[in-house]
Amino acid sequence: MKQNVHKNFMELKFPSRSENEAFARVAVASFVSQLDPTMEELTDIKTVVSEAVTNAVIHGYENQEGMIYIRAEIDGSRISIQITDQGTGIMDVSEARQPLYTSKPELERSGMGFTIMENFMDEVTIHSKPGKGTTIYMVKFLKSHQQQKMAN
Amino acid sequence: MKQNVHKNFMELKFPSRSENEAFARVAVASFVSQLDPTMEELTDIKTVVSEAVTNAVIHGYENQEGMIYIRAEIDGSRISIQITDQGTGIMDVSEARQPLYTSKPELERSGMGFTIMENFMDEVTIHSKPGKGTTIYMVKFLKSHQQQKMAN
Amino acid sequence: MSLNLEMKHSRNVLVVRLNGELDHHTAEQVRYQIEDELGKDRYFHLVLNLKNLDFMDSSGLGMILGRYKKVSQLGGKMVLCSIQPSVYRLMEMSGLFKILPTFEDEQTAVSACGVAS
Amino acid sequence: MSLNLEMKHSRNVLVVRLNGELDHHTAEQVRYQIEDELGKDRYFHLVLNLKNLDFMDSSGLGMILGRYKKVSQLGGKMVLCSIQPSVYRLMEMSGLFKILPTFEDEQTAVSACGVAS
Ligand SMILES: Nc1ncnc2c1ncn2[C@@H]1O[C@H](COP(=O)(O)OP(=O)(O)O)[C@@H](O)[C@H]1O
Ligand SMILES: Nc1ncnc2c1ncn2[C@@H]1O[C@H](COP(=O)(O)OP(=O)(O)O)[C@@H](O)[C@H]1O
Repeated sequence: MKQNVHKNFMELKFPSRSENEAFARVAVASFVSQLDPTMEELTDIKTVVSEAVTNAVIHGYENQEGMIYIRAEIDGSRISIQITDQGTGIMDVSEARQPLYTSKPELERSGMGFTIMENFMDEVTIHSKPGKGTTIYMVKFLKSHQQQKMAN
Repeated sequence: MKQNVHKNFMELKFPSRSENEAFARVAVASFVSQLDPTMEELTDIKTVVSEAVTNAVIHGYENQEGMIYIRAEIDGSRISIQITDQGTGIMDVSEARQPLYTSKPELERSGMGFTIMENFMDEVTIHSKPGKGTTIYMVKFLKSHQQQKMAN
Repeated sequence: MSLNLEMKHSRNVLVVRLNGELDHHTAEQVRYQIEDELGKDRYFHLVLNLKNLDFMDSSGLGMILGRYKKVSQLGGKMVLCSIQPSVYRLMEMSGLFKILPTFEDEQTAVSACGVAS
Repeated sequence: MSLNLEMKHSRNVLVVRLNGELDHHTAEQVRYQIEDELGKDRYFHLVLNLKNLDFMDSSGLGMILGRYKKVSQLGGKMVLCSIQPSVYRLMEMSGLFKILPTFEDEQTAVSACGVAS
Protein backbone atom coordinates (compact mmCIF):
# COMPACT_ATOMS: atom_id res chain seq x y z
CA MET A 1 0.00 0.00 0.00
CA LYS A 2 2.81 2.44 0.87
CA GLN A 3 5.13 3.55 -1.89
CA ASN A 4 8.83 3.12 -1.41
CA VAL A 5 9.42 6.85 -1.60
CA HIS A 6 7.50 9.08 0.75
CA LYS A 7 5.65 11.84 -1.11
CA ASN A 8 3.53 14.57 0.37
CA PHE A 9 2.72 18.23 -0.12
CA MET A 10 0.89 21.15 1.41
CA GLU A 11 -0.29 24.56 0.29
CA LEU A 12 -0.65 27.64 2.38
CA LYS A 13 -2.19 31.05 1.67
CA PHE A 14 -2.21 34.08 3.96
CA PRO A 15 -2.14 37.88 3.81
CA SER A 16 1.21 39.67 3.74
CA ARG A 17 1.22 40.81 7.35
CA SER A 18 4.40 40.68 9.38
CA GLU A 19 2.57 38.69 12.10
CA ASN A 20 2.42 35.82 9.62
CA GLU A 21 6.17 35.49 9.18
CA ALA A 22 6.52 33.36 12.32
CA PHE A 23 3.43 31.34 11.43
CA ALA A 24 4.73 30.60 7.93
CA ARG A 25 8.11 29.33 9.05
CA VAL A 26 6.63 27.20 11.84
CA ALA A 27 4.04 25.71 9.48
CA VAL A 28 6.64 24.71 6.89
CA ALA A 29 9.03 23.40 9.55
CA SER A 30 6.24 21.37 11.09
CA PHE A 31 5.34 19.89 7.69
CA VAL A 32 8.95 18.95 7.03
CA SER A 33 9.30 17.40 10.51
CA GLN A 34 7.70 14.21 9.25
CA LEU A 35 11.07 13.44 7.62
CA ASP A 36 12.76 13.69 11.01
CA PRO A 37 15.35 16.29 9.95
CA THR A 38 18.22 17.40 12.18
CA MET A 39 17.79 20.56 14.27
CA GLU A 40 20.20 22.30 11.92
CA GLU A 41 18.25 21.33 8.81
CA LEU A 42 15.04 22.50 10.49
CA THR A 43 16.60 25.86 11.38
CA ASP A 44 17.83 26.26 7.80
CA ILE A 45 14.31 25.75 6.52
CA LYS A 46 12.72 28.07 9.06
CA THR A 47 15.25 30.73 8.18
CA VAL A 48 14.83 30.61 4.40
CA VAL A 49 11.02 30.64 4.69
CA SER A 50 11.31 33.63 6.98
CA GLU A 51 13.55 35.40 4.45
CA ALA A 52 11.32 34.81 1.45
CA VAL A 53 8.07 35.64 3.29
CA THR A 54 9.58 38.80 4.76
CA ASN A 55 10.71 39.85 1.29
CA ALA A 56 7.18 39.35 -0.03
CA VAL A 57 5.82 41.52 2.81
CA ILE A 58 8.38 44.31 2.55
CA HIS A 59 9.51 44.38 -1.09
CA GLY A 60 6.76 42.49 -2.93
CA TYR A 61 3.79 44.28 -1.40
CA GLU A 62 5.66 47.20 0.18
CA ASN A 63 3.60 46.77 3.34
CA GLN A 64 0.28 46.92 1.47
CA GLU A 65 -1.87 43.85 1.99
CA GLY A 66 -1.57 41.17 -0.66
CA MET A 67 -1.60 37.38 -0.66
CA ILE A 68 1.38 35.11 -0.11
CA TYR A 69 1.28 31.51 -1.34
CA ILE A 70 3.51 28.69 -0.17
CA ARG A 71 3.71 25.20 -1.57
CA ALA A 72 5.99 22.68 0.09
CA GLU A 73 6.67 19.22 -1.28
CA ILE A 74 8.37 16.16 0.08
CA ASP A 75 9.74 13.54 -2.29
CA GLY A 76 11.93 11.07 -0.49
CA SER A 77 14.62 13.14 1.19
CA ARG A 78 14.08 16.05 -1.21
CA ILE A 79 12.18 19.06 0.08
CA SER A 80 11.02 21.80 -2.25
CA ILE A 81 9.47 25.05 -1.15
CA GLN A 82 7.85 27.61 -3.42
CA ILE A 83 6.94 31.06 -2.09
CA THR A 84 4.94 33.39 -4.31
CA ASP A 85 3.70 36.94 -4.16
CA GLN A 86 1.83 38.98 -6.76
CA GLY A 87 3.62 42.18 -5.88
CA THR A 88 6.08 44.59 -7.51
CA GLY A 89 8.49 41.99 -8.85
CA ILE A 90 12.27 42.37 -9.24
CA MET A 91 13.77 44.43 -12.07
CA ASP A 92 17.27 43.02 -11.94
CA VAL A 93 17.43 39.57 -10.40
CA SER A 94 21.20 39.17 -10.54
CA GLU A 95 21.66 42.48 -8.76
CA ALA A 96 19.12 41.40 -6.12
CA ARG A 97 21.07 38.20 -5.49
CA GLN A 98 24.30 40.09 -4.65
CA PRO A 99 25.31 39.81 -0.99
CA LEU A 100 24.57 43.06 0.87
CA TYR A 101 22.44 44.46 -1.97
CA THR A 102 19.20 45.96 -0.73
CA SER A 103 16.80 48.40 -2.34
CA LYS A 104 15.56 49.52 1.08
CA PRO A 105 18.57 50.44 3.25
CA GLU A 106 16.38 53.01 5.06
CA LEU A 107 14.46 50.06 6.57
CA GLU A 108 17.68 48.61 8.03
CA ARG A 109 17.63 45.71 5.59
CA SER A 110 20.90 43.81 5.57
CA GLY A 111 20.72 42.70 1.95
CA MET A 112 21.62 39.16 3.05
CA GLY A 113 18.26 37.43 2.40
CA PHE A 114 19.11 35.77 -0.92
CA THR A 115 22.65 34.99 0.21
CA ILE A 116 21.24 33.13 3.21
CA MET A 117 18.75 31.25 1.03
CA GLU A 118 21.57 30.20 -1.31
CA ASN A 119 23.75 29.10 1.57
CA PHE A 120 21.09 27.11 3.41
CA MET A 121 19.42 25.44 0.44
CA ASP A 122 20.80 23.23 -2.35
CA GLU A 123 18.99 25.12 -5.09
CA VAL A 124 17.40 28.59 -5.26
CA THR A 125 15.54 29.78 -8.34
CA ILE A 126 13.98 33.22 -8.63
CA HIS A 127 11.17 33.82 -11.10
CA SER A 128 10.09 37.43 -11.15
CA LYS A 129 8.22 39.77 -13.48
CA PRO A 130 8.13 43.48 -12.67
CA GLY A 131 4.55 44.45 -11.88
CA LYS A 132 3.45 40.81 -11.75
CA GLY A 133 5.19 39.29 -8.77
CA THR A 134 7.89 36.94 -7.60
CA THR A 135 8.24 33.22 -6.97
CA ILE A 136 11.17 31.82 -5.05
CA TYR A 137 11.69 28.09 -5.59
CA MET A 138 14.08 26.33 -3.23
CA VAL A 139 15.21 22.74 -2.88
CA LYS A 140 17.01 21.00 -0.06
CA PHE A 141 18.14 17.40 0.22
CA LEU A 142 18.09 16.14 3.78
CA LYS A 143 21.32 14.40 4.73
CA SER A 144 19.73 11.95 7.11
CA HIS A 145 18.13 9.16 5.10
CA GLN A 146 14.68 8.86 6.49
CA GLN A 147 13.01 7.06 3.60
CA GLN A 148 13.80 3.71 5.08
CA LYS A 149 11.94 4.66 8.24
CA MET A 150 9.04 6.00 6.22
CA ALA A 151 8.80 3.00 3.96
CA ASN A 152 7.71 0.52 6.56
CA MET B 1 -2.72 52.57 10.04
CA LYS B 2 -3.62 49.61 12.27
CA GLN B 3 -7.28 48.82 12.80
CA ASN B 4 -8.58 48.63 16.31
CA VAL B 5 -9.53 44.99 15.95
CA HIS B 6 -6.89 42.57 14.80
CA LYS B 7 -8.05 40.56 11.77
CA ASN B 8 -6.14 37.88 9.94
CA PHE B 9 -6.70 34.56 8.19
CA MET B 10 -4.91 31.65 6.59
CA GLU B 11 -5.81 28.78 4.33
CA LEU B 12 -4.22 25.38 4.21
CA LYS B 13 -4.59 22.46 1.81
CA PHE B 14 -2.98 19.03 2.11
CA PRO B 15 -3.67 15.38 1.26
CA SER B 16 -5.51 13.20 3.77
CA ARG B 17 -2.50 11.31 5.07
CA SER B 18 -2.19 10.55 8.76
CA GLU B 19 1.31 12.13 8.77
CA ASN B 20 -0.40 15.46 8.19
CA GLU B 21 -2.48 15.37 11.39
CA ALA B 22 0.39 16.68 13.50
CA PHE B 23 1.31 19.25 10.85
CA ALA B 24 -2.27 20.57 10.66
CA ARG B 25 -2.68 21.09 14.39
CA VAL B 26 0.75 22.72 14.76
CA ALA B 27 0.08 25.04 11.81
CA VAL B 28 -3.27 26.22 13.20
CA ALA B 29 -1.86 26.58 16.72
CA SER B 30 1.06 28.58 15.39
CA PHE B 31 -1.31 30.87 13.47
CA VAL B 32 -3.44 31.43 16.56
CA SER B 33 -0.34 32.11 18.69
CA GLN B 34 -0.26 35.70 17.45
CA LEU B 35 -3.16 36.33 19.89
CA ASP B 36 -0.99 35.11 22.75
CA PRO B 37 -3.48 32.48 24.00
CA THR B 38 -2.97 30.53 27.23
CA MET B 39 -1.39 27.08 27.06
CA GLU B 40 -4.80 25.60 27.76
CA GLU B 41 -6.48 27.48 24.93
CA LEU B 42 -3.69 26.42 22.58
CA THR B 43 -4.09 22.78 23.58
CA ASP B 44 -7.85 23.00 23.03
CA ILE B 45 -7.27 24.27 19.51
CA LYS B 46 -4.62 21.68 18.70
CA THR B 47 -6.93 18.96 19.96
CA VAL B 48 -10.02 19.96 17.99
CA VAL B 49 -8.01 20.39 14.78
CA SER B 50 -6.53 16.97 15.36
CA GLU B 51 -10.04 15.51 15.84
CA ALA B 52 -11.53 17.04 12.72
CA VAL B 53 -8.55 16.27 10.48
CA THR B 54 -8.37 12.69 11.74
CA ASN B 55 -12.08 12.29 10.99
CA ALA B 56 -11.53 13.55 7.45
CA VAL B 57 -8.71 11.00 7.00
CA ILE B 58 -10.51 8.02 8.51
CA HIS B 59 -14.20 8.63 7.92
CA GLY B 60 -14.29 11.22 5.15
CA TYR B 61 -11.83 9.55 2.80
CA GLU B 62 -11.71 6.12 4.46
CA ASN B 63 -7.92 6.12 4.09
CA GLN B 64 -8.04 6.83 0.37
CA GLU B 65 -6.19 9.97 -0.61
CA GLY B 66 -8.30 13.11 -0.88
CA MET B 67 -7.78 16.77 -0.07
CA ILE B 68 -8.36 18.44 3.28
CA TYR B 69 -8.90 22.20 3.46
CA ILE B 70 -8.52 24.36 6.55
CA ARG B 71 -9.39 28.01 6.88
CA ALA B 72 -8.63 29.77 10.16
CA GLU B 73 -9.68 33.32 10.94
CA ILE B 74 -8.86 35.75 13.68
CA ASP B 75 -11.21 38.61 14.44
CA GLY B 76 -10.30 40.32 17.69
CA SER B 77 -10.37 37.56 20.31
CA ARG B 78 -12.61 35.37 18.15
CA ILE B 79 -11.00 32.44 16.39
CA SER B 80 -12.89 30.46 13.77
CA ILE B 81 -11.65 27.29 12.15
CA GLN B 82 -13.23 25.55 9.20
CA ILE B 83 -12.11 22.04 8.20
CA THR B 84 -13.46 20.56 4.97
CA ASP B 85 -13.23 17.25 3.17
CA GLN B 86 -14.91 16.11 -0.05
CA GLY B 87 -15.40 12.58 1.20
CA THR B 88 -18.29 10.30 2.12
CA GLY B 89 -20.24 12.78 4.24
CA ILE B 90 -22.36 11.96 7.29
CA MET B 91 -25.81 10.38 6.94
CA ASP B 92 -27.12 11.24 10.37
CA VAL B 93 -25.38 14.23 11.92
CA SER B 94 -27.21 14.14 15.24
CA GLU B 95 -26.32 10.48 15.71
CA ALA B 96 -22.68 11.27 14.85
CA ARG B 97 -22.60 13.97 17.53
CA GLN B 98 -23.61 11.53 20.29
CA PRO B 99 -20.84 10.84 22.81
CA LEU B 100 -19.30 7.39 22.22
CA TYR B 101 -21.01 6.95 18.86
CA THR B 102 -18.62 5.66 16.22
CA SER B 103 -19.24 3.99 12.89
CA LYS B 104 -15.82 2.34 13.03
CA PRO B 105 -15.43 0.55 16.39
CA GLU B 106 -13.18 -2.01 14.66
CA LEU B 107 -10.56 0.74 14.28
CA GLU B 108 -10.57 1.39 18.04
CA ARG B 109 -12.30 4.75 17.58
CA SER B 110 -13.58 6.14 20.86
CA GLY B 111 -16.55 8.03 19.42
CA MET B 112 -15.49 11.08 21.45
CA GLY B 113 -14.28 13.33 18.63
CA PHE B 114 -17.35 15.56 18.31
CA THR B 115 -17.89 15.60 22.07
CA ILE B 116 -14.37 16.94 22.54
CA MET B 117 -14.87 19.57 19.83
CA GLU B 118 -18.07 20.72 21.52
CA ASN B 119 -16.41 20.84 24.92
CA PHE B 120 -13.31 22.71 23.83
CA MET B 121 -14.92 25.21 21.47
CA ASP B 122 -17.70 27.77 21.95
CA GLU B 123 -19.51 26.81 18.78
CA VAL B 124 -19.40 23.71 16.55
CA THR B 125 -21.40 23.50 13.33
CA ILE B 126 -21.40 20.44 11.09
CA HIS B 127 -22.33 20.78 7.43
CA SER B 128 -22.38 17.45 5.65
CA LYS B 129 -23.85 15.96 2.50
CA PRO B 130 -23.59 12.22 1.96
CA GLY B 131 -21.38 11.59 -1.07
CA LYS B 132 -20.27 15.23 -1.16
CA GLY B 133 -18.29 15.81 1.97
CA THR B 134 -18.18 17.45 5.36
CA THR B 135 -17.29 20.85 6.76
CA ILE B 136 -16.77 21.38 10.47
CA TYR B 137 -16.99 25.02 11.51
CA MET B 138 -15.79 25.89 15.01
CA VAL B 139 -15.52 29.12 16.95
CA LYS B 140 -13.63 29.94 20.13
CA PHE B 141 -13.42 33.20 22.02
CA LEU B 142 -10.12 33.64 23.81
CA LYS B 143 -10.54 34.66 27.42
CA SER B 144 -7.39 36.72 27.60
CA HIS B 145 -8.02 40.09 25.99
CA GLN B 146 -5.15 40.53 23.61
CA GLN B 147 -6.68 43.12 21.31
CA GLN B 148 -5.25 45.94 23.37
CA LYS B 149 -1.77 44.56 22.87
CA MET B 150 -2.41 44.12 19.16
CA ALA B 151 -3.81 47.57 18.68
CA ASN B 152 -0.68 49.52 19.39
CA MET C 1 8.17 9.86 14.44
CA SER C 2 6.68 12.21 16.92
CA LEU C 3 6.06 9.40 19.39
CA ASN C 4 8.69 7.33 21.06
CA LEU C 5 7.94 4.28 23.18
CA GLU C 6 10.01 2.70 25.95
CA MET C 7 9.11 -0.65 27.47
CA LYS C 8 10.34 -2.31 30.60
CA HIS C 9 8.94 -4.94 32.87
CA SER C 10 8.71 -5.52 36.51
CA ARG C 11 7.72 -9.13 37.23
CA ASN C 12 4.42 -9.73 35.49
CA VAL C 13 3.79 -6.06 34.80
CA LEU C 14 4.59 -4.50 31.42
CA VAL C 15 5.45 -0.83 31.81
CA VAL C 16 5.17 1.34 28.69
CA ARG C 17 6.42 4.91 28.67
CA LEU C 18 4.97 7.08 25.93
CA ASN C 19 7.06 10.11 24.95
CA GLY C 20 5.73 12.66 22.48
CA GLU C 21 2.33 12.98 20.86
CA LEU C 22 -0.35 10.33 20.71
CA ASP C 23 -2.75 10.81 17.81
CA HIS C 24 -4.28 8.60 15.10
CA HIS C 25 -0.99 8.46 13.20
CA THR C 26 1.15 7.41 16.15
CA ALA C 27 -1.50 5.35 17.99
CA GLU C 28 -1.31 2.60 15.37
CA GLN C 29 2.37 2.04 15.92
CA VAL C 30 1.88 2.05 19.71
CA ARG C 31 -0.95 -0.47 19.44
CA TYR C 32 1.16 -2.88 17.39
CA GLN C 33 4.17 -2.64 19.66
CA ILE C 34 2.18 -3.16 22.86
CA GLU C 35 0.15 -6.03 21.37
CA ASP C 36 3.34 -7.63 20.17
CA GLU C 37 4.92 -7.48 23.60
CA LEU C 38 1.77 -8.60 25.42
CA GLY C 39 1.54 -11.49 22.94
CA LYS C 40 4.70 -12.94 24.45
CA ASP C 41 2.64 -14.16 27.41
CA ARG C 42 5.15 -12.90 29.89
CA TYR C 43 2.92 -10.21 31.30
CA PHE C 44 -0.39 -9.95 32.92
CA HIS C 45 -0.75 -6.29 33.82
CA LEU C 46 -0.10 -3.06 31.95
CA VAL C 47 1.09 0.30 33.24
CA LEU C 48 1.11 3.28 30.89
CA ASN C 49 3.50 5.97 32.07
CA LEU C 50 2.40 9.25 30.43
CA LYS C 51 4.93 11.55 32.06
CA ASN C 52 6.36 12.67 28.74
CA LEU C 53 3.17 12.48 26.73
CA ASP C 54 2.71 16.09 25.63
CA PHE C 55 -0.36 15.72 23.47
CA MET C 56 -3.22 13.28 23.11
CA ASP C 57 -6.53 13.31 21.27
CA SER C 58 -9.48 10.92 21.05
CA SER C 59 -7.49 8.49 18.90
CA GLY C 60 -5.23 8.08 21.91
CA LEU C 61 -8.27 7.46 24.10
CA GLY C 62 -9.41 4.78 21.66
CA MET C 63 -6.02 3.10 21.74
CA ILE C 64 -5.93 3.14 25.54
CA LEU C 65 -9.47 1.75 25.78
CA GLY C 66 -8.53 -0.94 23.27
CA ARG C 67 -5.58 -2.07 25.39
CA TYR C 68 -7.78 -1.95 28.50
CA LYS C 69 -10.24 -4.33 26.87
CA LYS C 70 -7.54 -6.79 25.84
CA VAL C 71 -5.78 -6.77 29.19
CA SER C 72 -8.92 -7.11 31.28
CA GLN C 73 -10.36 -9.88 29.06
CA LEU C 74 -7.37 -11.92 30.16
CA GLY C 75 -7.93 -11.00 33.78
CA GLY C 76 -5.08 -8.45 34.00
CA LYS C 77 -5.14 -4.95 35.37
CA MET C 78 -4.33 -1.78 33.52
CA VAL C 79 -3.44 1.52 35.19
CA LEU C 80 -2.06 4.92 34.17
CA CYS C 81 0.47 7.17 35.84
CA SER C 82 2.16 10.57 35.76
CA ILE C 83 -0.38 12.25 33.50
CA GLN C 84 0.26 15.83 32.39
CA PRO C 85 -2.48 18.40 33.05
CA SER C 86 -3.59 18.82 29.42
CA VAL C 87 -3.89 15.08 28.84
CA TYR C 88 -5.56 14.71 32.24
CA ARG C 89 -8.18 17.24 31.25
CA LEU C 90 -9.06 15.31 28.10
CA MET C 91 -9.27 12.03 29.99
CA GLU C 92 -11.42 13.48 32.71
CA MET C 93 -13.80 15.05 30.21
CA SER C 94 -14.12 11.70 28.47
CA GLY C 95 -14.89 9.78 31.67
CA LEU C 96 -11.82 7.56 31.29
CA PHE C 97 -11.06 7.59 35.01
CA LYS C 98 -14.33 5.78 35.68
CA ILE C 99 -12.67 2.64 34.39
CA LEU C 100 -8.93 3.27 34.59
CA PRO C 101 -7.18 4.08 37.88
CA THR C 102 -4.37 6.60 37.74
CA PHE C 103 -1.35 7.07 40.01
CA GLU C 104 1.18 9.79 40.64
CA ASP C 105 4.27 7.84 39.73
CA GLU C 106 5.36 4.65 38.05
CA GLN C 107 6.36 2.81 41.17
CA THR C 108 3.01 3.29 42.87
CA ALA C 109 1.30 2.24 39.65
CA VAL C 110 3.35 -0.95 39.38
CA SER C 111 2.71 -1.83 43.02
CA ALA C 112 -1.00 -1.23 42.54
CA CYS C 113 -1.01 -3.95 39.87
CA GLY C 114 1.05 -6.27 42.04
CA VAL C 115 -1.17 -5.92 45.06
CA ALA C 116 -4.23 -6.63 42.98
CA SER C 117 -2.89 -9.74 41.26
CA MET D 1 4.67 38.77 20.98
CA SER D 2 7.22 36.10 20.32
CA LEU D 3 10.05 38.35 21.44
CA ASN D 4 10.60 39.63 24.89
CA LEU D 5 13.21 42.20 25.83
CA GLU D 6 14.90 42.83 29.19
CA MET D 7 17.08 45.87 29.78
CA LYS D 8 19.50 46.62 32.57
CA HIS D 9 22.50 48.82 32.89
CA SER D 10 25.89 48.62 34.39
CA ARG D 11 27.44 52.09 34.65
CA ASN D 12 27.56 53.49 31.11
CA VAL D 13 26.73 50.16 29.45
CA LEU D 14 23.19 49.31 28.37
CA VAL D 15 22.62 45.56 28.48
CA VAL D 16 19.73 44.20 26.42
CA ARG D 17 18.65 40.58 26.71
CA LEU D 18 16.61 39.28 23.79
CA ASN D 19 14.37 36.31 24.52
CA GLY D 20 12.46 34.56 21.76
CA GLU D 21 12.58 35.05 18.00
CA LEU D 22 14.04 38.02 16.17
CA ASP D 23 12.56 38.51 12.71
CA HIS D 24 11.20 41.44 10.70
CA HIS D 25 8.02 41.56 12.80
CA THR D 26 9.77 41.64 16.17
CA ALA D 27 12.88 43.57 15.08
CA GLU D 28 10.90 46.80 14.73
CA GLN D 29 9.75 46.73 18.33
CA VAL D 30 13.29 45.93 19.52
CA ARG D 31 14.69 48.80 17.48
CA TYR D 32 12.26 51.30 18.99
CA GLN D 33 12.84 50.17 22.53
CA ILE D 34 16.62 50.23 22.28
CA GLU D 35 16.66 53.60 20.50
CA ASP D 36 14.34 55.00 23.12
CA GLU D 37 16.60 53.89 25.95
CA LEU D 38 19.80 54.98 24.21
CA GLY D 39 18.14 58.36 23.58
CA LYS D 40 18.19 58.99 27.32
CA ASP D 41 21.90 59.80 27.04
CA ARG D 42 22.74 57.69 30.03
CA TYR D 43 24.65 55.08 28.12
CA PHE D 44 27.58 54.93 25.86
CA HIS D 45 28.02 51.23 25.10
CA LEU D 46 25.63 48.45 24.16
CA VAL D 47 25.74 44.75 25.03
CA LEU D 48 23.26 42.38 23.37
CA ASN D 49 22.84 39.18 25.37
CA LEU D 50 21.44 36.54 22.99
CA LYS D 51 21.40 33.61 25.39
CA ASN D 52 17.67 33.09 24.97
CA LEU D 53 17.40 34.14 21.36
CA ASP D 54 16.15 30.95 19.70
CA PHE D 55 15.74 32.20 16.15
CA MET D 56 17.07 35.02 14.03
CA ASP D 57 17.00 35.83 10.32
CA SER D 58 18.50 38.59 8.17
CA SER D 59 16.02 41.16 9.53
CA GLY D 60 17.66 40.56 12.89
CA LEU D 61 21.09 41.10 11.32
CA GLY D 62 19.84 44.38 9.86
CA MET D 63 18.56 45.54 13.24
CA ILE D 64 21.86 44.64 14.94
CA LEU D 65 23.90 46.43 12.23
CA GLY D 66 21.61 49.44 12.57
CA ARG D 67 22.28 49.65 16.32
CA TYR D 68 26.01 49.16 15.71
CA LYS D 69 26.05 52.15 13.37
CA LYS D 70 24.24 54.39 15.86
CA VAL D 71 26.36 53.38 18.81
CA SER D 72 29.69 53.66 17.02
CA GLN D 73 28.78 57.03 15.43
CA LEU D 74 28.64 58.36 18.98
CA GLY D 75 31.96 56.75 19.82
CA GLY D 76 30.49 53.88 21.86
CA LYS D 77 31.24 50.18 21.64
CA MET D 78 28.79 47.41 20.85
CA VAL D 79 29.38 43.74 21.60
CA LEU D 80 27.38 40.49 21.64
CA CYS D 81 27.38 37.61 24.07
CA SER D 82 26.04 34.11 24.78
CA ILE D 83 25.03 33.33 21.20
CA GLN D 84 23.25 30.03 20.50
CA PRO D 85 24.75 27.77 17.80
CA SER D 86 22.02 28.32 15.19
CA VAL D 87 22.16 32.11 15.51
CA TYR D 88 25.97 31.94 15.58
CA ARG D 89 25.98 30.07 12.28
CA LEU D 90 23.87 32.76 10.59
CA MET D 91 26.07 35.54 11.96
CA GLU D 92 29.27 33.81 10.93
CA MET D 93 27.95 33.18 7.42
CA SER D 94 27.06 36.85 7.13
CA GLY D 95 30.45 38.08 8.25
CA LEU D 96 29.02 39.90 11.27
CA PHE D 97 31.91 38.91 13.52
CA LYS D 98 34.27 40.95 11.34
CA ILE D 99 32.81 44.06 12.94
CA LEU D 100 31.17 42.91 16.17
CA PRO D 101 33.12 41.17 18.93
CA THR D 102 31.35 38.38 20.78
CA PHE D 103 31.87 37.03 24.29
CA GLU D 104 30.88 33.91 26.17
CA ASP D 105 28.92 35.59 28.92
CA GLU D 106 27.37 38.90 29.85
CA GLN D 107 29.92 39.84 32.48
CA THR D 108 32.88 39.46 30.17
CA ALA D 109 30.98 41.41 27.52
CA VAL D 110 30.25 44.27 29.91
CA SER D 111 33.86 44.41 31.11
CA ALA D 112 35.07 44.44 27.52
CA CYS D 113 33.09 47.66 26.96
CA GLY D 114 34.38 49.13 30.19
CA VAL D 115 38.00 48.46 29.42
CA ALA D 116 37.65 49.97 26.00
CA SER D 117 36.01 53.23 27.08
N1 LIG E 1 9.47 39.28 -3.18
C1 LIG E 1 10.16 40.33 -3.65
N2 LIG E 1 9.52 41.27 -4.42
C2 LIG E 1 10.19 42.35 -4.90
N3 LIG E 1 11.52 42.56 -4.69
C3 LIG E 1 12.21 41.65 -3.96
C4 LIG E 1 11.56 40.52 -3.41
N4 LIG E 1 12.49 39.79 -2.74
C5 LIG E 1 13.66 40.48 -2.87
N5 LIG E 1 13.50 41.59 -3.60
C6 LIG E 1 14.55 42.55 -3.97
O1 LIG E 1 15.81 41.93 -3.81
C7 LIG E 1 16.62 42.69 -2.90
C8 LIG E 1 17.53 41.76 -2.11
O2 LIG E 1 16.78 40.93 -1.24
P1 LIG E 1 17.46 40.32 0.05
O3 LIG E 1 18.77 39.68 -0.34
O4 LIG E 1 16.48 39.44 0.73
O5 LIG E 1 17.81 41.58 0.94
P2 LIG E 1 16.88 42.58 1.79
O6 LIG E 1 15.54 41.97 2.00
O7 LIG E 1 17.62 42.75 3.06
O8 LIG E 1 16.79 43.85 1.00
C9 LIG E 1 15.64 43.46 -2.06
O9 LIG E 1 16.21 44.60 -1.48
C10 LIG E 1 14.56 43.79 -3.08
O10 LIG E 1 14.92 44.89 -3.87
N1 LIG F 1 -15.37 14.01 8.14
C1 LIG F 1 -16.26 13.00 8.29
N2 LIG F 1 -16.74 12.34 7.22
C2 LIG F 1 -17.62 11.32 7.36
N3 LIG F 1 -18.08 10.89 8.55
C3 LIG F 1 -17.64 11.50 9.67
C4 LIG F 1 -16.71 12.58 9.60
N4 LIG F 1 -16.46 13.00 10.85
C5 LIG F 1 -17.19 12.23 11.66
N5 LIG F 1 -17.91 11.32 10.97
C6 LIG F 1 -18.86 10.32 11.53
O1 LIG F 1 -19.19 10.74 12.84
C7 LIG F 1 -18.88 9.69 13.76
C8 LIG F 1 -18.51 10.27 15.11
O2 LIG F 1 -17.29 11.01 15.00
P1 LIG F 1 -16.39 11.20 16.29
O3 LIG F 1 -17.24 11.73 17.37
O4 LIG F 1 -15.22 12.02 15.89
O5 LIG F 1 -15.93 9.73 16.69
P2 LIG F 1 -14.89 8.70 16.02
O6 LIG F 1 -14.00 9.44 15.06
O7 LIG F 1 -14.14 8.17 17.18
O8 LIG F 1 -15.72 7.67 15.31
C9 LIG F 1 -17.79 8.90 13.09
O9 LIG F 1 -17.72 7.59 13.59
C10 LIG F 1 -18.24 8.94 11.63
O10 LIG F 1 -19.24 8.01 11.37
